[in-house]
Amino acid sequence: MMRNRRGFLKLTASAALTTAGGITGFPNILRIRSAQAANEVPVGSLLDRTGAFNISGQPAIVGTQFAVNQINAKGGLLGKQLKLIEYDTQSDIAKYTQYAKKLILEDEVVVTHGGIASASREAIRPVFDEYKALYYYDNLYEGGVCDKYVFCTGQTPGQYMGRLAEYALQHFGKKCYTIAADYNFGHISWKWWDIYWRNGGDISPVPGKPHGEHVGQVEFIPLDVTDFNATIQRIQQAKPDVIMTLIAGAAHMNFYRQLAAAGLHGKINIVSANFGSGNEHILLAPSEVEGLVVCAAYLDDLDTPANRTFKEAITKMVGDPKYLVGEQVCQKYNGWNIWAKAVETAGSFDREAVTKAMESGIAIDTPLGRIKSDAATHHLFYTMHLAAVNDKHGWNILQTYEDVPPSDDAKYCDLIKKPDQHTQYQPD
Amino acid sequence: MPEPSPRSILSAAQLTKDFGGLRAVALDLEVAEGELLCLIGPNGAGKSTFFGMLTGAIRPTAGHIRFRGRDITGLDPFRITRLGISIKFQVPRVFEQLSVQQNLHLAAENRFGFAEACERAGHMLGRIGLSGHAADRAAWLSHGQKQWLDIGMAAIAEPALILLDEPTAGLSPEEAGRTAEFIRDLNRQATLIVVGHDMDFVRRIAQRVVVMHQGRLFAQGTIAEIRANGSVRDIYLGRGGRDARGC
Amino acid sequence: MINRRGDGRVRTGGTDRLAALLVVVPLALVPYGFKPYAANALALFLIYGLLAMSLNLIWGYAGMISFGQTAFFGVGAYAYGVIALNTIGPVGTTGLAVVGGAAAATALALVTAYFVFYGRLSDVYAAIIMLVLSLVLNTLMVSTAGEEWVIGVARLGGFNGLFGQGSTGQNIGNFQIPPITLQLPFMAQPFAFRIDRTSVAGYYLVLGACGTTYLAARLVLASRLGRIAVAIRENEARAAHLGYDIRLCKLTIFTLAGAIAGLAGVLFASWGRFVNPDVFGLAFASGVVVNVLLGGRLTLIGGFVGALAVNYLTSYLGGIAPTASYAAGGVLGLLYDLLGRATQQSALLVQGAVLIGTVLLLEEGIVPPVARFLSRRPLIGWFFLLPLLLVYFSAQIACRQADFCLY
Amino acid sequence: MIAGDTIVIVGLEILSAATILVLLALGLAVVFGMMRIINLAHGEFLTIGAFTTLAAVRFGGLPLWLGMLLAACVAGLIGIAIERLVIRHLYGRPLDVMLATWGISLILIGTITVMFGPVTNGLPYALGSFTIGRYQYSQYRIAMTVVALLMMLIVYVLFHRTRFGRQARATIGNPEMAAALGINTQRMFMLTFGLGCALAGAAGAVLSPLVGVVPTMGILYIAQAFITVIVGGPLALVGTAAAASLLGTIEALIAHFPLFHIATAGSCTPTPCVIAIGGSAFFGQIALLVFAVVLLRLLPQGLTGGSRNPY
Repeated sequence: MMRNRRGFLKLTASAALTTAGGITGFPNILRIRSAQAANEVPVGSLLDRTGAFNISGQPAIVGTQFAVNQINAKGGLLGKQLKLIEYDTQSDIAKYTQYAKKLILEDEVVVTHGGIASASREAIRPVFDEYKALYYYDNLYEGGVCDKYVFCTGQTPGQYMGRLAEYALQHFGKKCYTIAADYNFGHISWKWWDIYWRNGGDISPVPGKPHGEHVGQVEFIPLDVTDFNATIQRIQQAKPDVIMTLIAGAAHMNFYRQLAAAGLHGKINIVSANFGSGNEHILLAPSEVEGLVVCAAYLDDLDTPANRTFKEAITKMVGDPKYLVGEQVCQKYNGWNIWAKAVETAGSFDREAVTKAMESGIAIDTPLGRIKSDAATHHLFYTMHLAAVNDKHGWNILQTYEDVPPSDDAKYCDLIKKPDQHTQYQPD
Repeated sequence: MPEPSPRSILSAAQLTKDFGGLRAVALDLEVAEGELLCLIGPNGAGKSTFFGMLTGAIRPTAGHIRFRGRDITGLDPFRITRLGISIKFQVPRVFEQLSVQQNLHLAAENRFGFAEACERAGHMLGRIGLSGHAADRAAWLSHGQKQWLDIGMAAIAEPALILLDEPTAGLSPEEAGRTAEFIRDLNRQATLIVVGHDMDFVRRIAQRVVVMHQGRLFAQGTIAEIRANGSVRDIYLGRGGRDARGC
Repeated sequence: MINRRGDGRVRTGGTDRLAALLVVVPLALVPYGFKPYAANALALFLIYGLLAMSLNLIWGYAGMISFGQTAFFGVGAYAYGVIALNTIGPVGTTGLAVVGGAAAATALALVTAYFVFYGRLSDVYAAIIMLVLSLVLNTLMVSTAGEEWVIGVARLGGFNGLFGQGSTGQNIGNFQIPPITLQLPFMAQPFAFRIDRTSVAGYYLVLGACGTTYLAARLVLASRLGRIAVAIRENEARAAHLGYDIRLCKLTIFTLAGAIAGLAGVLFASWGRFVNPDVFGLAFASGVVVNVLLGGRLTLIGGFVGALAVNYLTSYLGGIAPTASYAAGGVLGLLYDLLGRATQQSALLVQGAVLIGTVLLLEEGIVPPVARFLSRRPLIGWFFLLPLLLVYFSAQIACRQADFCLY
Repeated sequence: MIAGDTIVIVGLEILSAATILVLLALGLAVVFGMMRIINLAHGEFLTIGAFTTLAAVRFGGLPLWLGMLLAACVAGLIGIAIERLVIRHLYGRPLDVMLATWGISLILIGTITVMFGPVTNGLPYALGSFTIGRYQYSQYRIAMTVVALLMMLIVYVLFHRTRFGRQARATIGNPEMAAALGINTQRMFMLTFGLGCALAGAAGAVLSPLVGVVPTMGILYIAQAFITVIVGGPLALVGTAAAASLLGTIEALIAHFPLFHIATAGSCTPTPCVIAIGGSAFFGQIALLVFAVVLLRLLPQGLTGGSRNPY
């Protein structure tokens, strides 16, 4: 049928194309072709703008857009402007996989940054491995990812637990009660915390060093639990010197609030792995969390010139002087910048070249201090800040440590000796 | 074809149904093979509840139902139907989205299988006078036609006992007349229990009439005897004490 | 619930062929006309469509609604993953896993169906019970992050999803779920069905699976079982009084549907090479119902159409970058700001609007009206829509394959 | 050996768990239990209540209790608006209602996010705490129980001691008849739905000082609410109360005491791997769901299924 009509059809073709382009459920050719303009290079970002994870997703998007805008404003990379292609993964794991494939197979991006929850990272890691594409995961997480095609620029347990354990043992006591989120972040972090706590802040026992012990049983809290009543009673039963919280999201709000409501604030000391990354110190009253100690990479109270200018620029872009520049923003910013540095060092966008550059141990100065890439683990050396919540929704910085190594990952992962790895490790 | 004979086909012994303290039915009844029994009584006399129990739709509180000597009390509806009791409900229940032919076919297929069900459906279409509507959707039929279709569906599987709950409800006199003929015709093959309201319809078909009142067997006999019975008239005029619903 | 107008069998012979062409031609040509991603996304949407069809089957034809088809989908996916991870090494193929996945889902469906139908639960309760089942599985799987949750080399992995672990318990993400890998008679060695730059076999596998299942379902519905199912939908009590064993029939159909959902789950796990508890989640569960209602609950194809529409919409919305998300001060600035934030939420807002719109304005869903149109005006279908599609795709293919583009 | 104060505390935990279930379910019981409408947006009305309280206290500077009252009103009004705009077109189409309300919930989540942003908010906790033996316990949780009881009392009075109540029950029992009796049935449905939403709003308000207030918080509660209502059965009040206390007891007990342990494969430190059944929030929830399903197998119509009049 088509053959006899071809002549006639050719005429109507263009009209048909546009209509059909509209009605059929596939990207229109026009869009695809315009994607690669001469002096542009596409880069991808997968973050949750909507849905349950948008709490972290939206600041992450701010950080991403700020970083890319800044790079482009400085004239781009290797003379090319970055064309940021963002997808809203809508807190839906299947969408992560789908968009990851789209970025690689259709938009043909040179790098992808993104992923919030560990689950989203694990969902797309297989895709990047399958298509041998470059992927940056810029979040604090439970550590252990060891993948030739993946760089994790967030800090890992080895970096935020060791010093925290030392401090807690010194100032609070040795009996610790731990609550952890009942998913991988919680479970794996707990294993690391167990190691660092029992070894008094080191990854392996050090003779003569004070070491902590656990009271009660570690408690894993399902993600959707909002009522911590039973937990609080169990804690009182166990009478710990210090509570370690490895929880996530709204659980922070609920737990400290209900703990305080039970009149326990100030009676039991609290240390936390990730408190503050959701600006909980602003949302919770000092009467609820004052004195809580963390060891964080970025704190918006960091009083360095770099951070001051950074915060100014961000608040200016967002158009809200009271905007809270939190860890998410800075992490994404750093992640993009260290990639940019790698691209410049390599003089190419090619994955292998960039990987080599990253593995040459490049370093950049960031609002939170110096960060330096670690060849063996594809993680970063961090500048960490030990800090306590003060009485005006801010932080008292107690101590700053530079070039803290990802010692936990280093224990299992060496991508130089054994490059062909695409996995995640956890302590035994 | 079962010949009319004194042999009992259905017997209900102290069959009782209570709804939250209210006794809806308490009945003993024998039905002989091949007879055409009419069940009458004022609203709420318990006729429909009785039917419900016969077909397994309602579980009796106490008592037993025997069908051809077999105890069928509390069996699932489909099992009772498979034993040879079929019912047409007071309000016609047909498959409105299916064609008339499909309705009948469904009713026959379970017993006779696909092919035979087709021809029997065709035959039944003629008997209920809907040959012209074979392909129409049941929803489009008039009320009377639905009544006939429903009766046809009850009869097509050649059950031994057919229960008809007010087959003439909402029919015009001449429609009622045709229905009466059809029912007498059915009675040649099967035993029938018919719940009726209007007396002259009952007169046209009934051999034996049973009057129910407040769930009990109030009186029985030939239509003539019943008409002669004064107290029956009383209960119809509501002089027979409280109605079983108690409101 | 029964729609009083359409009877679910609106399409007639000639139109059937036309409709089939209109559906099959584009589906078959997509991989040649577009970049591999199109085939990838379409495969996913088809898988969702298959899941939706399992609901169409029990809902549209037997009148029983289940909000928990995702339970069978998820179990299928997990079962495939676990078996495949354990067998791909020694055996080299995942045939066993495919069967096992579907079987697991079927078994669960059978048990659930017995429990629901022989327990005489009323419709609404039954529907919600299914949802609860799905949610229980969700809670359960989320909390399997610990290292004690291991089956062979398959690490259930809680929220992070199913992975194969290494020889030691430390190496927890050692390898991921393999794609469906089969050794068919005419093949030299086992062949992995993937969808990427080099091969689109995976897409045709999904397409084939969907087509076959669809035809199989059509056959079932044309059989005695199908006719009884419709009778049940129309008037359950009457059907029972015609001597049909309602519960047995419901049980059978429901189990079949469970098997289909399980198959969809298998394909899903093989498509993303990943599965995590989200497949049991509330959002995903209600998504299935939405697909069916949007497409049309009384037609088998409805679920596919709905799934394609909804997922294309949400994927598209996810692609638009927020306009004016950061604005200057002032009232106008505030408005801009609101607008910007609204665009950020568009994925939610638009989806919600579509749902309400469908329910209020499009009671039957998309398919029945379209089908009626086609059967009333077949010429338009034959001489406009079909040629249009053919032209569009031939142009696309010319452009992709021979780089001969009209513009 | 369990000490006395532990027993008291567990008792309080049970009370608190039951209270929360009542709060979550009461509004739904009115809507689902009486109008047979599956309102998937129920959770979002909790959210609305929580955010209204938040706004009232944070920005309006109102006292907490006033904020909560306001929350109930706002939620109720929004509920009425939605009933007028959407739901009233869908009576007699329960599944379409479900779909529509799901769409509504998406839109509400979106709108709330647009207005308040995605961040977690919260109110500083009210009231202090008291001591029982080795334990301290929050007074606010006791107050919550009181409020819950109060809400149930209000519902009872509304439906059994007022003209509105009689008319509403008549309408829900038999719309045609009610209409024939000159009752404005449309209005009755509208008000009943509004009441349900108001109750949900109040519940959200009461929970807001205790939990993080997020636009997506409603999703966390919807399942529990439905379970409670279904287990409760047709009697909105008695059913909810009974189901809540039953399920609350189960959840709290299982959450507090480990039942037994199962050893599994896999390499653990310290070996061997064991899964403790019970003694954690997770098993509290699982127990709740499983128990509900089993109970429905035995009583398909729920706890109060036997009773004949559904109010």
